[in-house]
This record gives sequence, structure tokens and C-alpha cells, in this order.
Amino acid sequence: MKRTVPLIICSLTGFILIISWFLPAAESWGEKVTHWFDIVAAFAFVLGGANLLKIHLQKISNRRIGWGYSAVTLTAFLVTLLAGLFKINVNPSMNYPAYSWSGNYLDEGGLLWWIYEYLFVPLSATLFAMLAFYITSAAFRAFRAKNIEASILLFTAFLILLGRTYAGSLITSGLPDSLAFLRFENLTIIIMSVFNLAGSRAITIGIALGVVTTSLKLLLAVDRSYLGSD
Amino acid sequence: MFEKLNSLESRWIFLMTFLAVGIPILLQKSLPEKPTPMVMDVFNLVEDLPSGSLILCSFDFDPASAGELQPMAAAFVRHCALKKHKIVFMTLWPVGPPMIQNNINILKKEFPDYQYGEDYVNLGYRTGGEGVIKLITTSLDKMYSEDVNGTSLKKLSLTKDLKHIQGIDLLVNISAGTPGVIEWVQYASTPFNIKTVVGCTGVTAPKNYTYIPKQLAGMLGAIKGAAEYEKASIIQYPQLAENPQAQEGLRRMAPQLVAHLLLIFLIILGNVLHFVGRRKGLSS
Amino acid sequence: MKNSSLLWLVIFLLAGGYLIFRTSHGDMGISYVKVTTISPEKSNVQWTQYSKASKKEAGEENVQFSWSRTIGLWVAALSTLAIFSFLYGDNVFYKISESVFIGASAGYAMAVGFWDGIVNLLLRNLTPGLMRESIIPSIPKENHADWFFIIPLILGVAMLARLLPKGGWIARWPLAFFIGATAGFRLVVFFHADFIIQIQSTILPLIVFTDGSFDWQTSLKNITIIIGVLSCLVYFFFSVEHTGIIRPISRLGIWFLMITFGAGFGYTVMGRIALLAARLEFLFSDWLWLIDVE
Amino acid sequence: MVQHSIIKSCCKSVVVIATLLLLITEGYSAEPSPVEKKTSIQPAKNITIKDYPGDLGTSLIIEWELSEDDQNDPKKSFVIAYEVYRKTEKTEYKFLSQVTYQKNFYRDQECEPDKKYWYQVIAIGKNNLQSIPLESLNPGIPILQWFDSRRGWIGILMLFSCSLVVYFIWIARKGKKLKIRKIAGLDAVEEAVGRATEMGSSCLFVPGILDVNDIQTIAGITILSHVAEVTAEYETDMIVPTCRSLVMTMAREAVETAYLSAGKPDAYNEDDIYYLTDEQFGYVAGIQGTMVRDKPAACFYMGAFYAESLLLAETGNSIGAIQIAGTAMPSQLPFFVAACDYTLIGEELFAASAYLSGEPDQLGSLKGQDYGKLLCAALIIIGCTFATLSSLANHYQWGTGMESSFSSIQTYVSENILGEKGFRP
Repeated sequence: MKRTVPLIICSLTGFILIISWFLPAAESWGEKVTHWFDIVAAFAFVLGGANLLKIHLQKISNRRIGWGYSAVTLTAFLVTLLAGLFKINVNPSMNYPAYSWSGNYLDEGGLLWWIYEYLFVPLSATLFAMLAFYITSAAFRAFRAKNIEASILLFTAFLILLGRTYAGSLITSGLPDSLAFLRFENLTIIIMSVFNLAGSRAITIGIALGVVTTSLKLLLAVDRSYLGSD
Repeated sequence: MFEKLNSLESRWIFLMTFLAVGIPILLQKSLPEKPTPMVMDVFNLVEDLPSGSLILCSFDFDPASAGELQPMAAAFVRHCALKKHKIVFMTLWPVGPPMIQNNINILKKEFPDYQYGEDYVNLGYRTGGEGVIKLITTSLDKMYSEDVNGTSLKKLSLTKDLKHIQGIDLLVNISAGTPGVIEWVQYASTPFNIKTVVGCTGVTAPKNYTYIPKQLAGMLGAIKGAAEYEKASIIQYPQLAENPQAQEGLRRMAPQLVAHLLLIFLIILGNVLHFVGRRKGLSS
Repeated sequence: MKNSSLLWLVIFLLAGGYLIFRTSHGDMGISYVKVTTISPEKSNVQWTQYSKASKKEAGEENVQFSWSRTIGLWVAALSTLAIFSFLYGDNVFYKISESVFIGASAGYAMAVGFWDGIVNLLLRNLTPGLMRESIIPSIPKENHADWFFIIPLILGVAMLARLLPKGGWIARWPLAFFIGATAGFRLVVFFHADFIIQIQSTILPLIVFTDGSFDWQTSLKNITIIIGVLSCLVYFFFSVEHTGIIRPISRLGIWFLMITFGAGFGYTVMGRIALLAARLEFLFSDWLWLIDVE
Repeated sequence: MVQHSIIKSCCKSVVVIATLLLLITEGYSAEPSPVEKKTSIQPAKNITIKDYPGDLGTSLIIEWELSEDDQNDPKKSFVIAYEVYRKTEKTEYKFLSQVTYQKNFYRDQECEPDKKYWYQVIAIGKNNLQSIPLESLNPGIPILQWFDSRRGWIGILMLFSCSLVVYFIWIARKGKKLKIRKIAGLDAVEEAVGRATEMGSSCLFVPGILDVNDIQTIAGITILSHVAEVTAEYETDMIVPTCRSLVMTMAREAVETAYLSAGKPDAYNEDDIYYLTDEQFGYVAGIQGTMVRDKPAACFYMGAFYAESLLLAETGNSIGAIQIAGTAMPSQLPFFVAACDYTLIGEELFAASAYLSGEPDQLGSLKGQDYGKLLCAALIIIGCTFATLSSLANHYQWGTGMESSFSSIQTYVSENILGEKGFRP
């Protein structure tokens, strides 16, 4: 019972949605469910938040290594959450000054805006920017002509790297027009629109088949590990 | 020497990267970019539209990709304003509204004649991804009955007659991922034949190549695309040459060049080490 | 080891001293705001609004020094440096900013989830009247409750049964619902957009004539694309061992894939460098005032 | 003196050239531009109204031929837009919408089924010029349809592909042995966990950054359950930080079951599967920290990844972990391929759970999937053959009968079977 009912729910919902795709009257059902999902995901935040509180409180109360950092995490979490939920320091909307809650939670000047602007944005942008460092170290370490496959990977990357800057067009600008396709910027285009196109298309087709089969396995209850045990 | 290089710690590579990017920024030099045909296609599309055309800008990116995409967005917005086009802003990303605001601030500062409600409107964010696109091609007010400030769209002169986006003259989508280019192509530009141009990050550019020229009129890829667009704008509107903010992308091409060269150097170095190491391994 | 830590200490002290010196002279790291008083029509409520001002506007009327934003600027700059310090090795500064980041971003995600998911989606549709009176006065008068939104409400509450000591199994129902919905929805969407449409766009003539003469460039391009797609597909075959005739074909497929990956890698470099450039511009321009890009 | 005169004559010629240039440019700008001369514009031609197929009878498509004054180059085009007006049996013409130049259709989506609608199209030119209206003689009637016939062929192909999968699952259940080729990345799972055990350190499993409404995440979780069986056997710790609350819930269910079926329910610790934050880079920062502090010996990245792929893989590299990644995000595959020991490319991610489980019905589904690829290859080959034949027939003029039959087969394959038309002629 505890396992059968969810399996029935799963298959039923899935097959109804598949059929609805062919019926104009039911065209928007898939999107409706997406909306619902956003709502349920918002409810699920309670689970995540509770877990976050539990783990860090445990760490603090047990005085485990690094419990101080847990305290920092908890403080940051609670301050941000409250700033957001209570719209601290947010002015009402211009059009509805009488409604003190009508402002947007992220309006300039609010506490959440401050956290967003001066913590959230710089931190996430900096982590993203770290990729510039990792991409160079990965290129140095991994791009070695160990075998034919690796050499092809390395050579293509090399061509594209040159072709995408001023240096590349400078080096090959002397080529005559009859050999224009050998200019780096043109080689880049050929690689992108022929070889890359073929490779990406095959990957896309394969993924589509993988998604279809995985979905089918879920709907036919062949795959049910997500349901756990009784 | 060989042993030392072979066990080169990542820290030194990181330091080299830092210098390769940092020094050109401090020097503030820009390179002579030449707009490629693809970028010129996009530029001409905006340029050749009659003044007052209606342009929908969907800025689907977040602060993390703003480094790459904001110069592009700003270049589009400046160009539209110089051509006196009407702009409707929107975003499919929850963190998109500040990205729109950055560009509206440009309009406020550099084009004080541009009036909100008359020349541009900010619709803000709605959740739902492709669902939003599908709805606004049918009826705008089912998704957006009011703008980002809560003003009814019926009260703004630009949007009071706008029923859906089928009638817009150009769709500009600046996107860093999903929902973004693919959704706009699938649900707006293809079924309704809406002229669409996109600006996208270097990561997503390869995939988007498949849509050109049938479904997309043009694409700006990564910061190079932005730099070339800025260059094209400066050639057409020389007054932009005096505005350092209008050359963000161009300025970022100098660090690009040095960093690319560093990367090429490192790849070569890595391979030389690899072959030397293999020979040593064989001989011993 | 000791020498190097001493060296680092000296560098830190020098850098700190330099920052303090320049800040005390008002040469860097200061934020200004433009102050405007907002008094909406038909209302006696009034408030002051602050918006960002550049350092060039510093002397102007209505522009004043802002404590909160100056602190913010320093927080932003120092946390940027703290994250970068991870490249050298794990350290206390990185750990602090990591902890702050995890906490703040989780809190932020939840606040956004509450306002966008619960209020703007669920309550707006379920109780438009109440929302119009309180939080979202812009809801049009003609909007009525959409009772379908009872379903996600029930599913959401069922989800929370996990918190109960014994009712955890109820939480599987909403999960099963969404797994089923995802599977059904994605199955058709992927089959259509990524299978059928991709096959459709691969149907190309192998021999092309343009203006009455053989167009070898397009022909070669089309042939390469088709060979590439087919050989990659062969590589993905699972139920056949890659031996005999299959072996060279799947090998060719891998080569195509490797070119694709190499191209993707090379193309991405530009984007990543641009991101680093943007961060450094922030440090050099907004914070250190070494260059001026405003 | 001589110098002086040279300078003088130079100056003179400069003045003359400048005057000439000025005159030429003056002449250019003085000539009235063609736009201003125009006093009337040609209307659009041949309006047709059709029912929009596959809907509930709420839309009509109005098509026309472009006005002669409508040019692709906007600088030369006199027409800048078309206005569409509509009338019903009860009302007069009312403005409906405007579409831009070079566009020859409009989809009216505000109709009611079985009602009659007439349309009028007026070309709008620069300087507020208007053409005479082009009116439709026959009304359009939207028709309600319960089944979207455009999707008929797709339905058939989908049913066929799905039944292949179901058929092979059934065959496998009946006991037929199925062969599967080796997938190196998956053979390495046990080796990686074994090494972690030897070294006395833990494993790390990252199920991607999307929520459970993405198939990749679900595929990642099913792989997690198989990996968990291995770690349970080896009694190695495994930590699973998640980016979404629902993923955490689902992962806990899966891992608990895996430990149970491995006969080690006591070894399961709920707190090893924990929620970090929904934000992409906050999540990465957290995992990076865990990696450098706990130093897991084996890292698995299975699911949907964006930019964090390389951040994770390079950090994993710096701590010397064995790394196995799998994703169906094409843009991130290059980074995993470059920085990880083994990578499951696209489809292999979805095949992984079947491969790892080794259950006959799972393996059957893989076989079905392969037949899907055969179907795909067959369609491509048939389509390309007829496309080539029609191109050749066209060039060498093999006779109109042959030419048109080749091209009509090709058109039917790409536009009806694979395209937008479906069952419609």
C-alpha cells in the first residue's frame, strides 16, 4: 500500500500528461503542473531549512571542529531570511503608498537588497570568475597529446583559441583569397558549423532517447529507487 | 628544470592568469576590433529599422554572467535609444530585474529625453519560463497586466494597445542559459516568424549556431560579440567614442588576447613536457 | 616555510597599510548616494529614497556620503579577495566567506521562494481578494479564486509530513506525482524537440547543385555532417560490442565528439576570462579607484 | 619664390577640390529622397483566411502577399507595417493589430469556434501613408478540433519507439540473455569506492544542481542508489550534499533502500545526505570547502551541471581524488572530459542505472534504446537518399515524373512525418 499508491499516482500522472500533449484542449496542462511544482518546491524549503538548522545547531552544541563557522552560517541564514520575509527597510510601491507591504522584496535600499548587492552578487560572481583560473590549469594539465583522441581535442581547442582573438586573424591575414578558408576565423566557423554541429546533434539525439527510456522506466515502475523502502 | 616545470604547482599558473588579465585592465588599452559579418547582420537589423520601431528585450541572465553579457545588453540598449526605438524590457529569470534596472539606469543617465511609459516600459519578471513566452504571444495581459511598478499597462502609452508580442519589430534576447534562447526560438520566433537576435555566453554559443539563419537572424557570442557590436556602434555614432562605458566589451578584449596567448603557451609547454617526459621514461 | 609565512605577513601588512592610507585620504573605497524625497500623489505618506551616485557627482546637491554602502563596498571587495584566496589554499578567510555565502544564499532562496512561490503564485490565485487588500494591491478587481491551486497546496502540505515522526510515507505521494509529471512532460518534449526535429534538420542532400553547377563545398559539408551524426550514434550503441566493422565507425564517432568538446572548451575560455576581467575591474575601479570606467 | 608659388597653387587646388566635394555632397543631400516623393503606396494582395489547425477553434490565420512597396531592406522599403482589421456578422471593422513589414501573416487568436470573421489589411507607409484596404471576400470560420492532427506522425513514431523499449523489457523478463558493451566509467565505480575504502577516506556524490523535475537529476539519483549499494558493502562513508530540498528527500529514500538491500541498514546515516543551499555558486563553495577539508578519495558527479562542472572537477583534481562524472548537459561535457578520470557522455548517463543494476528488464530497456537509434539512422538515411536523388534528378532532368516523385517523398518525410504538418496534406 505504501509503495503501490505512489506508483499508481506516478504512472497515471505521466500517461495523462503524455496524452494531453496531443489534445489541444489540454495543451497547457504540462505548464500548469510546472507552476504547481514551483509552489511545492517553495513548501519544500521548510525541509531544507530545517535540515540546515539541525546540522549546524548540532555542530555548535557538540562543539565539533569548525563549529564557529556553523554559527556564522546560521547567523547569515537567519538575518537574510528575516530581512526577506519581513521586507525590512523596503518602501511601499510608488503606486500604492498606503499599502506598506506593497514594495518589492528586492527594492533598492532594503536590507535584503543590501545583502544581495554586497554579499550575494560579489560572492557568486567571484566564484564564477574562478573558472578563469581553473580553465588555464586544466588546459595545462589535461591537454596533452597522449593518444589520438586527446590530440584531436587539444588541436581543436588550440585552433579555436587562436581564431577567437585578434592574434589569430593577424597571423593568417596574409593568406591569399583562394585559401581564405584557412584563415583562423574561417576555420573556427567551419569547425563550429560542421564538426561541432554533427557531434552536438548526435549527443542531443542520444540524450533524447535516454530521456524517453528513463521516463518510460519510471512510468512503468521498472525504476523505483526514488520511492525508498516500506 | 624539467622536474621543476613538470611538478609546477597550480598556484603559479593561477598567478600567471591573474597577471595576464589584471595588467591589461590596469593599462586600459583596447585593440582594433573589426566587426565580423555576423555581428554586422545584427547591428544592421537594429540600425535599419525605422525609428520608433518596437523592440522587446528579454534579459535572461544573472549577476554571475553579467561580466560577459551586460556589455552586450548595454550596447543594444544604447543603440536602440540612439535610433529612438521603443523598448519593452522583461526577464524570465528571477534574478533578472536588477539586470534590467542597470540598463534602464543607462537610459536615464545618457538619454534624459527618454520617457518611461512612452519610450520604454519595464515588465519585470514572471515565473514560468516557456509558459510565459507561450502566453504573451497570445495575450500579454494574461501574464503581464501591470508593469514592474504595479502600474496597469493600459495606463502607459507604449503598451496600451499592445495585445501580444506577435506585432513587435524585433526580439532581442540576451541569455545565459535556460530559459533563454532555445525557448524563445521554439515558442516565439519560429511559430510567429518574429525577427530575433540573441546575445549569449561563450558556453551556449556553439549550440545556438544550429538556429542560424533560419530561426535566428543573428547572434552575438561572448564578449567578442559585444566588443564588435560596440565597435560597429562607434563607427556609426562617433559620439560613443567619448563614452568609456560604451566600450566595456572592447576594453575586455585586451585581457582576452593576453589570456588566450597564455593558454596557448601553457598548452604547448604542457605537451613539450609530456614528450620530454615520455622520452625520458623510455630511455630509463 | 617560516620564511614564506613571514613574507606573506609583511605583504599583508604593507597592503593593509596602503589601503588605510588611501582610504583616510578619501582616495578610494567610498560610496555616495543621491537623496530624493518621495511623496506620491493622493497620499500623505512620504519617504526618502537613496540611489547610487558615482564618485564624480560627489560635490553635487542631494549627493551625500553613505555609510551603509561604503561598508557594503568594502564587504564586497574583501569577500571577493577572500574567495580568490582559495586559489592559494584553504584558509580562514575563505571559510568565513563560504559560511556566510551558504547561509545568506539559502536564506535568500527561501525568501524568494516564499514571495514568488507561495505569495505570488499560490495565494494570489487562491485568495486574490485578501492579497489585493494586503500585499499585492495591483491584482485586478475581476480576478477570482482559481480553485485548481488547492492541489499544489495539498501536495505542499503533504510534503511537510516528512517532518512528522511517522507520516513520512505520505510525503512520497507528492514526490510520485511530480516524478510522474516530469517523466510524462519531458518524454514528449524531448522526443519532439531533440529527436524528431534533430533528425529533420539532418536530412540534407549529399550532392548539391547551385546555379546549375556542382557545389562541392556544400556537398562536402553535408556529407561530413551526416557521416558525423551517424558515426557518433554508432558510438552510443550499448548492446553491440565495439569490434569488427563497428570498431572503426565508433572510433570515428569518438573523434567527432572530441572535436565537439575541443571546440566547446575553446569557445568557453573567452567567457570565463571576461568574468574574471569584470571582477578585477570592480576591484580596480569601484574599490581601489586605480582606473575609472564609470 | 618658386616654393611660394607651389604652395599657392597647392592651396588653390585644395580649395577647388573641397568646393567640388562640397557641391557633390550638397547635390546628394539636396536631391529629394525617394521616400519623400512617394504619395501613395501599393496595398497587399491576395488575402486568404485559414483555420489554424490543431486548436480549439480559437484562431485563424490571415495570409497575404506583400505589397510591391515592401522591400526586405528597411532603408528602401516604403511599407513599414500592416494593420489588420476584423469584422463579424454583427460588428463593423475594428482595428486588431499591427505587424511589421516583410511579414505576410497574422494569427488572430481571439476567435470563437464556428463564427464568421472577415478581415481587412492596410499597408502603412512612412510619413503616415496608408494603402487602400485589402478585404477578404469569404469569411474565415475557426473549427474546433479535439485531436491535434499535426502531431499524428510524431505520436506514431513515439508509440513505436516506446513499444520497442517495452518489447525488449518483456523479452528480457522472459529470460533471454542480453549483451551489453563495456562502459569504462561505470566499471570504475567499484574500483573508486574500493580505493576510498583502502585509504580510509570517504566518497562524495553530487547529484547535480537541478530539482527533481529534471530527468537528469532522477537519473543521477538512481545511479546514487547503485553507488550506495557498493559503499554499503565496503562500509565506506558517502556524503551527498544537495542543492534542492526535494532532491535531498529523494536521495535519502534511495540511499536508505540501498543500505537496506545491501543488508547494512545500521550503517545508513541520514545526516550524510544534507541540503546546502539552492544557489548555484553557494552550493559550489560549500562542496569545494568539504572537498579540501574531508579529502574524499572518490568523487561522483552525476546529474545536471552548469558552470560548476569545472570548479568541482579541478578542486577534486587538486586533492587527488578519482573522479567519475556523467551529465547530459552538452556544454559542460568538455570540462568533465578534460578534467575527470571517466566521463559518461550524454546518453550514457541514462544508461548507467541499467548497466549498474544488471537487472534483466533494465538491460532490456537499453536494447530498446538502441533500436531507437536505428530508427533514427534509418530515417536520416531514407531522407538523405531521397533528398540526393531529387537533387540529381533536378540537375540532370531525369524527367518530371521521377523528379517530382523523389522530391515529394523527401518533402513528405521531412515536413509531414518529421515536421509541422503531420497527418495534414
